[in-house]
Amino acid sequence: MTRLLYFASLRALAGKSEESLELGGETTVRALGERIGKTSPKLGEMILGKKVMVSVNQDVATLDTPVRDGDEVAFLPPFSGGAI
Amino acid sequence: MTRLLYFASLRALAGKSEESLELGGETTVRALGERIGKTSPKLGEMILGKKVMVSVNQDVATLDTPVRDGDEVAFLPPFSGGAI
Amino acid sequence: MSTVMESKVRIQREDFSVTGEIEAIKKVSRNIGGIVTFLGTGRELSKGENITQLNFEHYPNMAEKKLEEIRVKAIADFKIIDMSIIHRIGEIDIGENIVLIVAAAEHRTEAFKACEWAIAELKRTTPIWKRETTSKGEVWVQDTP
Amino acid sequence: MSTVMESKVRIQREDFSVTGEIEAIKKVSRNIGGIVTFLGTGRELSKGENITQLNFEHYPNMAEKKLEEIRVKAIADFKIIDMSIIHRIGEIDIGENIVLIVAAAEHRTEAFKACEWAIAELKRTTPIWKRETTSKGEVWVQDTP
Repeated sequence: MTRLLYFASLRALAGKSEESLELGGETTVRALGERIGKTSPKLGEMILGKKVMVSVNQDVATLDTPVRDGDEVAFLPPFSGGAI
Repeated sequence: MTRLLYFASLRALAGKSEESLELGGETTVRALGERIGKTSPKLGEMILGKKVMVSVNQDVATLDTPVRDGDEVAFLPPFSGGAI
Repeated sequence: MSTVMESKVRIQREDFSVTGEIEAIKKVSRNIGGIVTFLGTGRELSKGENITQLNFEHYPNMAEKKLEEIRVKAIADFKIIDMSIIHRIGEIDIGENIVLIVAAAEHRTEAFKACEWAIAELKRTTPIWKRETTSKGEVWVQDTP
Repeated sequence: MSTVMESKVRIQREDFSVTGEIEAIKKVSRNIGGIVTFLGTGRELSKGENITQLNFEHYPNMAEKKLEEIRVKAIADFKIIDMSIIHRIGEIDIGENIVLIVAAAEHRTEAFKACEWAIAELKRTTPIWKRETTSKGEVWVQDTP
């Protein structure tokens, strides 16, 4: 199982804050984005268009970063911490 | 009477922290420095050589600034406030 | 080096004490001569809108890891003695504390540089998000770095 | 504008509270988003000498007048909301607070600039003197600006 996390504004787009997926073998962030796009077209588009940052096991990832069973993949909209 | 104030390291040179002088009419910071130099040669030299700042009534003065009866003249070594 | 009671980077719901954090960092060295702090607080106005409340969310563990990276890099790059970084999450009212960065150094120039760099770096690299509540509703702020 | 309980520039023997001064300046406006503070503290080392105590002296009234000039100019030149400046005099031990400058602004960049300028200006223009006590005796520090 691979755990997917949606933060902040992406929660409304995904319709959930997290989910667990059965990957059936190694895949990539890109393939994951395509799969998400089937149920959430706008979110899939943002992932593939690099409008959101993706992390795999809390390290910043690219579309080519491999994703394996047991990984934690997070979709991160632009940060806005730090007050002003 | 004119009040003279000596601060910090100048106190030891003047041998006092303050004194009152009878000027006998208007004078200048320069003339005051010459007069002080008679009893405290090193201090007089520093005043005339602009090694110390002089204020008249708490405003920064030059050697030509007039000094009158009732004025407060202070001799200020280089500042060192503000911690580091 | 005294025992560290609490971590120097923290993300927490509760408020923090600026004096308390400064006193904690002072214990690190007797050679601290300048301490620069940045305190970010909730403003009422944002792009002309009147804000009634703020709400912060973070990615647990990853956010703390990023703050620690900022702290370590600031100490190394700016030759400061120590730094602490605290960010609050959850509901924040106008005027309340949001984020605190404390940079302690022998001299003030490095402390100013390190503190200013750290808050910019936090905004750029740390997965924390702000939601503003105005009369028009709630909106997640999408800051461009 | 709330009633000002105490002056925003002060020279005093007793210690001050950083949190207290920050909370006081927060009351000035609900639009403060960034507060930068500089806290100067007593260092153990100075030019290789081990310091055991510091002692500060000021020119009463003239020093306060200079601090107020710095405050007014900082607010005008850097477009900040407010500033407070507090300097202690008398005996100060290692690690103790000496001087505090608090700059409150809508945004952080101006607050950093104003605070850094103010401490440099204080050192340059304000009649305050520091005496250091080391194993070799007491010496008035003659800083070159």
